[in-house]
Amino acid sequence: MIRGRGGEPLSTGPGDRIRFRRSPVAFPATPPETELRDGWTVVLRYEGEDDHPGPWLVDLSHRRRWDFQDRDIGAQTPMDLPVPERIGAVGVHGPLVINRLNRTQVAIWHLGDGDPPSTPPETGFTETTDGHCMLAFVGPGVPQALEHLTPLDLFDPARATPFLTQGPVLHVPCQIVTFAVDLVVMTFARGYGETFALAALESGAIEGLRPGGEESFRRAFA
Amino acid sequence: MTFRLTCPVCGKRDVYEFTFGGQDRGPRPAQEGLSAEEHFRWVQFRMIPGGWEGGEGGGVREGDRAAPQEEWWYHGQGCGVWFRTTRDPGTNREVEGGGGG
Amino acid sequence: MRLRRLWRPTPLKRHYDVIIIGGGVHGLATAYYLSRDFGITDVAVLESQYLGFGGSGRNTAIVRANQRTPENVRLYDEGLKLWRVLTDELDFNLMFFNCGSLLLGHSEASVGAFRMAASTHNFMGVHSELLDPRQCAEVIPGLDISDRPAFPIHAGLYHPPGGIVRHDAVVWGLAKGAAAHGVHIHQGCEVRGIDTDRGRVTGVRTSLGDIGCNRLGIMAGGYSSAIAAMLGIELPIHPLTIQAMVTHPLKPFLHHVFSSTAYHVYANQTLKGEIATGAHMDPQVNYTTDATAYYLKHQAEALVDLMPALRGVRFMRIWAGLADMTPDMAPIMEGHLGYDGLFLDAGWGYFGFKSGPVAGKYMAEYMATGERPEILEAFQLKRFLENRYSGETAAVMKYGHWD
Amino acid sequence: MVADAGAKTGGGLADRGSPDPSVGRPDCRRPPSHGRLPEGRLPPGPTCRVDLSQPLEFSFLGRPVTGFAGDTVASALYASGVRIFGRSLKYHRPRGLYSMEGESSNTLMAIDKVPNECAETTELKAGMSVRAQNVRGDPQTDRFAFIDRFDRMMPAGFYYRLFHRPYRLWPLFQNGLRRMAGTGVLDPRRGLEEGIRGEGGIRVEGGIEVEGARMGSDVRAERYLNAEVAIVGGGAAGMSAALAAAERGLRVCLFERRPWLGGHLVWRVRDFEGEPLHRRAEKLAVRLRAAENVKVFTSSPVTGVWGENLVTGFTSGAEGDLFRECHWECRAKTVVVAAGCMERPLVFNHNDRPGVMQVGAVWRLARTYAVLPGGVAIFSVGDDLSLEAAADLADLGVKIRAVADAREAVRQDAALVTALEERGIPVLAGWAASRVMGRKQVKGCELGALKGEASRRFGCDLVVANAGMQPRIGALATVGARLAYCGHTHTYQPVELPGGVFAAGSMTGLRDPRAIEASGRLAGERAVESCGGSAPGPDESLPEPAPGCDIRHGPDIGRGAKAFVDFDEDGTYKNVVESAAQGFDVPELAKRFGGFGLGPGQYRVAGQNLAMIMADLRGDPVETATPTTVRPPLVPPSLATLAGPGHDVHKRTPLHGELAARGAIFRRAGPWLRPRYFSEDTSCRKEIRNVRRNVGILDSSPLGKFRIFGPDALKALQRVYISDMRKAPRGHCKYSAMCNDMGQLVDDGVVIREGENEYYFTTSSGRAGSTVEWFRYHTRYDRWDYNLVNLTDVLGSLNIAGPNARRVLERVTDDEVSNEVLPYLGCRRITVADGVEARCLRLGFVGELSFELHVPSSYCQFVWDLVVEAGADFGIRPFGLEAQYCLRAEKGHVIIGAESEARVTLTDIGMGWLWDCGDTAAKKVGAPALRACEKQPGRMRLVGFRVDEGSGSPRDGAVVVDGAKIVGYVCTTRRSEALGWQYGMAMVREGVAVRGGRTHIRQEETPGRGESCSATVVPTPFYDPGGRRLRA
Repeated sequence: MIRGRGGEPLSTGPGDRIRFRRSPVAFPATPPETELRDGWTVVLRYEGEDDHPGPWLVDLSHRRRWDFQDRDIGAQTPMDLPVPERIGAVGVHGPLVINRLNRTQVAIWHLGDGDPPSTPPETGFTETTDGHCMLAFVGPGVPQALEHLTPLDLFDPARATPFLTQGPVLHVPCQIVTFAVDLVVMTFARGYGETFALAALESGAIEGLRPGGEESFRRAFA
Repeated sequence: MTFRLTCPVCGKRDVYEFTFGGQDRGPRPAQEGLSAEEHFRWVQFRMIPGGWEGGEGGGVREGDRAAPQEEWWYHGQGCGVWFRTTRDPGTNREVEGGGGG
Repeated sequence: MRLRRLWRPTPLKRHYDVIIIGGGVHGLATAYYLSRDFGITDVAVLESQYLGFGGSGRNTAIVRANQRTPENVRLYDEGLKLWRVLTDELDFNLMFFNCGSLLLGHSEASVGAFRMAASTHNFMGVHSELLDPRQCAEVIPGLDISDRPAFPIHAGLYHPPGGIVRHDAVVWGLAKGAAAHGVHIHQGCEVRGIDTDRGRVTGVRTSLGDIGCNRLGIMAGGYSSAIAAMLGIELPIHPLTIQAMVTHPLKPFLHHVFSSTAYHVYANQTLKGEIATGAHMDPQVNYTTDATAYYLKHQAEALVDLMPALRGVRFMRIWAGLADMTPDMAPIMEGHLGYDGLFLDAGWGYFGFKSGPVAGKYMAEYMATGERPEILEAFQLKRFLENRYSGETAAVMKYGHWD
Repeated sequence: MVADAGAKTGGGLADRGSPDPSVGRPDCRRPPSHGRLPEGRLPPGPTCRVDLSQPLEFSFLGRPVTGFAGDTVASALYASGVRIFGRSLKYHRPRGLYSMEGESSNTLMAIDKVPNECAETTELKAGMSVRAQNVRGDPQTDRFAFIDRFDRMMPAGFYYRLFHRPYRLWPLFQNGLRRMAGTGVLDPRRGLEEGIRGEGGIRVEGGIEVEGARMGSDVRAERYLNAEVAIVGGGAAGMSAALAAAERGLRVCLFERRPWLGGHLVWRVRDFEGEPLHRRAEKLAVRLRAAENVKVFTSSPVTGVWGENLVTGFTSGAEGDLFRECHWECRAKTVVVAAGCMERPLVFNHNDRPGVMQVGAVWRLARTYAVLPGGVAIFSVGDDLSLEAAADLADLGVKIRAVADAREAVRQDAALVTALEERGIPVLAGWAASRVMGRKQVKGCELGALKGEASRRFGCDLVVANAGMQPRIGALATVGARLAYCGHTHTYQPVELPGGVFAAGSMTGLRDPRAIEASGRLAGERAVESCGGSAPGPDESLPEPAPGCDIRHGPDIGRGAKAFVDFDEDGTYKNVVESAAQGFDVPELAKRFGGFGLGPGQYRVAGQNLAMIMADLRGDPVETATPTTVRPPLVPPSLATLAGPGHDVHKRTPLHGELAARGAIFRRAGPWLRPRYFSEDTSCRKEIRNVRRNVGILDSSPLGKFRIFGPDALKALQRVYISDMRKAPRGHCKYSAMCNDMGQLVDDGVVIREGENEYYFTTSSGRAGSTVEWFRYHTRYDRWDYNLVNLTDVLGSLNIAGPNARRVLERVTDDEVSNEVLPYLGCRRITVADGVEARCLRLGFVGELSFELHVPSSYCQFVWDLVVEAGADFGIRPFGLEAQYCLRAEKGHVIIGAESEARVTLTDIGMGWLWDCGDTAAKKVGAPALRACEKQPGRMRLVGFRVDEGSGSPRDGAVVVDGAKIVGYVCTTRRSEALGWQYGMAMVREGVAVRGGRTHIRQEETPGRGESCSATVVPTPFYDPGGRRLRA
């Protein structure tokens, strides 16, 4: 028996191995409860989470995501979802969220419960799950925590939630969806994941930001 | 001075989110029969009428005010779209209604 | 001590043999050498604001000759030697503080680049030395040579002949010298148009009236492209805003200039004790001299990373000037530019201060004799039309030379 | 401190910050615990902010001093009897308290070894160690005090006329000048050992005596705010504006530089409409803090208002904070500037003596800090507020011998004059201070009539002086308001404001508290309107601004005494005259020549006085005087504060942890951290040998990887790539390059056609971030229909290279990877470990049999584990960028930036064969430049060379010389184990680039220690020229 660096059991024959997957983010906290899902080790809860009112930073990098592009995107229904008419608009359809990025492009996120759909065969789709780090800011105090990370106006009262913002957080270009005053989800290039998350926790600690498990996100998203 | 640009996708954003793409000079010229000098002029040579307004310590100056110019910008820190806008090099401000081309 | 005006107010004549647009270091130096070396004293220097309003009064006063290519090293080396000479000649203390400069490198590649520079300089008799990080910290105590900074220090290019000069004094000293030889200096005289006749420059239109001339020199620093535009002349010059700032004054502790291209920062301690530091440029062409909050923060981030002791120091002033950037970061010194009698000395980018006197010396020769001095061969406009860059920067441009 | 709507409690900035004593302030009226007033203190009154029952011990010059909670460093020192706080820059004159606002360098001190800290505004903390600056020995008996007598040798600009003859002596003088320069002392080594950039986590400072606490290992915060209305100034006007805007539901941020709200009302006890003025301010503050949508920041000076209403500043925390100062930036739609006024300094003889203070300083010492400012005072002032102060101070026990008022009697508030006269204080209208007696401390004062010869002398220990009020115009000036001299208020007033900027309060010349509040409300309503809110109600009519005072200076100016226009650099009235006499007769020139407003006080102290005096000297009307430019920052922030947390957010590959564990030494490569070496041996001998002999593995994940598809994808590729992409066959890597419009190489990589209108391509890792930008830029006019997806982070990349590479690969995949199925430059999709899809590219950058596996990033570690395990028998080991750099150089492969530069085109570096010169219709980027320069003589060329054995060992950057000329330089050179000789590539002038030619190489890193060698120009590749190994 050989063990992988993360302690995953590896047998000697390739056929028997667990094809484990790694998130770009590893929080400096102890998870009492994890779940193995499609190769990802998903943290459901962190130690001491129940005694903390929030805000939490939740790693959702394992959630599946797609990029869909088409010149005539308004006429398309990728994954049977209506494409939001306005650029910057966000549609929530059950477990799926569709963000209108620009004239020709949408991003689709699987954020709800249940199994994610598989990638449709149309040319316009590219699965981008592995290209991003996805983080959620959950709980009371999210706006204050984010004030330490970005100059973007993520809580403009003039905009109806949910809405999309594309811009820099910690100087890294991000796609950010504001679902509510206590729920913001963002994606950015996977390579930044580790240092971004650490910086976010460091600056956000002033407002009580701590690592949270997927459960806290699921409660907020529901 | 810090200013903002109007991205056609994201709206007004701080100029430091963008990459400057130069004056709008129209599509690249046909390469058939293009002389070397014409090409290198097209790439590098620009006319930037100038002057400055209300210079430090001066009042408003009449005369040669800079002409607003059409230019290209790329929203690299945001949506990743190239767009045209009109900006006045004399004030370093986007001209009203310049955004979104 | 008897106090006299450094340059006397003079009447504005309706015609001069030579008119120079720009009352900065380049314009005044050219006027000074025209009158001193060539007996051409019917010269007017026109300045739209006050002497030294532009880059001459806004730079961080660093002088050096550690350029990349031989053509440039030669010119700047001669320029560097002029500070002592001029101090004597002008009887005006330009306060050349020969403290040496240290350029910091932050990668393996920078070591090669520095070795090339040092080899070039020393081959030409210009003193430069490649240092390792430990030697850098000996030259400038307080530099963080650990691997803590985002860009750890890999090497240094130490250049003892460099230093700082009191920039305003250069402007005033040259004005004093030029005026003593009969040059007229007109402040608050803004050029608004240029007259030509049958391919010759004949005069300028100014806020104080029209003035005729036989020869015209455009030496207006960041505003040169605007002046050229009056004649419909396109140039490969972009005027860009560049910012600088100073801290509260401190007792001397930084005894050399240091700079870093990775951090986009250069700094020195003035004779008054402030840390004067300059930053990178914004890419968009413009003629404003507005400072931005962005650079105040950027500069602080860079400086505290390089020299942690600066954390406890405060910025007290930020300002901006214009840099007239060319694609290859070398100047354009050209005669008979489209019109007989039209001379251009521009495109110095952020090297305009250190080059002022030497550029003026050779531009004066050019304007006086009509013959291009050999040393200026490398700085002709046509190199841009032949794709023969000077090599002053190795960096390849993206879409154009603004990036 | 911040009344966030819905702000929670629990460690946020929201509930930290300076406690605001304006709401409920019972402690401060408590008597001292032992029942007796401490020395130098007044009984605490209703506006007192100092808690005399809470002593704080600190030290001054090493001697113990006691202050009290709520004191500033300056108020505590003053109360303990300190009068000389430091010595001036040039003349070493003793200097003391002046404004209590930190407007000049007089009271900049070293606190806990941090230089130039502002004693007047820095809150006192227990354990502080305070020292005077620019002092040799004791500030009372400074050894350089004698310099003051040599001022006649030092007229304005004297240093330009001295010290340079003969020139060889100048360095001596220069060093002398340097020794006298500056004020604060900084140890440059400080902070090097402290580990300021902590490894994550917030450090809570335990005790404040911790060395380095103020250096700021705790200073880590920055904050970005968005608001509809930002308000500069938390006085009555600012608070009223905030309330008006908040009532309409707008988000408001209010910034106040003092620790409390209320502006100058908070220390005034005068009755107004039935209650003392400070109560009025307190009520407003209570209302403000109850308002929704308002964030109130106290102890938060604004450093500037920048373009399009970006307000910046910082917040000083209170004791026990997680951080000491927090930099913030507030992007606002509108800005209300209600910054209030400061006193214009009165220029008169010896106006810098310790004991000469502005009214606000004296008044606040008494009313805010319960400090007795002096026993006997003389006032020389120019506005009604100062008259009120005189009466109030008299009531507190200060004996006031006389009040000179520079204004005519008709301009004074008659009630206040009466009040003074009732207290037996003579009021001399049209008089001003002409001279102070006493050197280290005020001993007396001479008052003189501004018209006529009359004068009177008084004994006193306090001179309270100003020339009336001037608005704090900084915020307005920096945001670009046009200001002009107003002949009624004798101040600079805005005549044109940028969009969304409004001014309110006493800075507009209003003095009546009701009018000040009304102007604030009005400005708030205008801001609402400007944000698209409902129009404000009918204009409240505001009274005319109060008339101001236009005094330039006291009588008998400059006669046998120094009268300072600028304290920081000892700029006197005489120096202004001297500057003008030498031709520097406009403020901007005089400022630079004579040194006015260049020090820590900037324009604030000298600005208006210099302009007015200069106008007089020129004989111009004062209205034409243009003051010097106001430059930010308006209050100096420390570099630590500005730098903030300094997060180093960079990219890491999916294998970062793995590589680190294997001893990788990382270097920055663009946004990435990448392994450069795997041992201390920077020549990487073992890594290189292993690739050449066995097999190595390189994490090449940062490689740019893209998908392009759509009907016009090929057109786009044809535009940006220099080769003919129509010829890219399926399943095959087409190597090509991108040029810029000057024909310079900007990128190279491979393009693979994967289907109809569907391509996969790679870019160099440095270009990955700007590839989409580049494609879109160069096709921006074409309206082509193509789509780009950046897969750089989606896919990691493992490069398995070496003679054993195939054997390793075969162990982890069941797919065929033989030379027949996957030849050199081939590409196919394979499955690794029964389930991970990978693209497998047969490339040869390092010159050996090599496979690049592009696998989803999340699987990278899994695949790495498998490959390394499978390769163990073959001696697989990782190699880094340096090894790759050498391996590819042996093959003569170019790395952009290493063997290319701005002077050379693609053809110059020998890659012209990539260029498809036929397709002009594609308008390939760079093609016209290549055509123009293809046959141009005299260009630089890249050549290979072999160092002649035994002639020397040059290194990267050595220059190629021809006699006395430099004709090129060495880009890369290494001694190769595989070749057995030193090879290199050099950029040289055309004539040198002759095959078989002999060149001379010289390097001289240190003057006088040059080395020369000779080399022969040889063709590339040096290693395996036939390319057999990479086709194996």
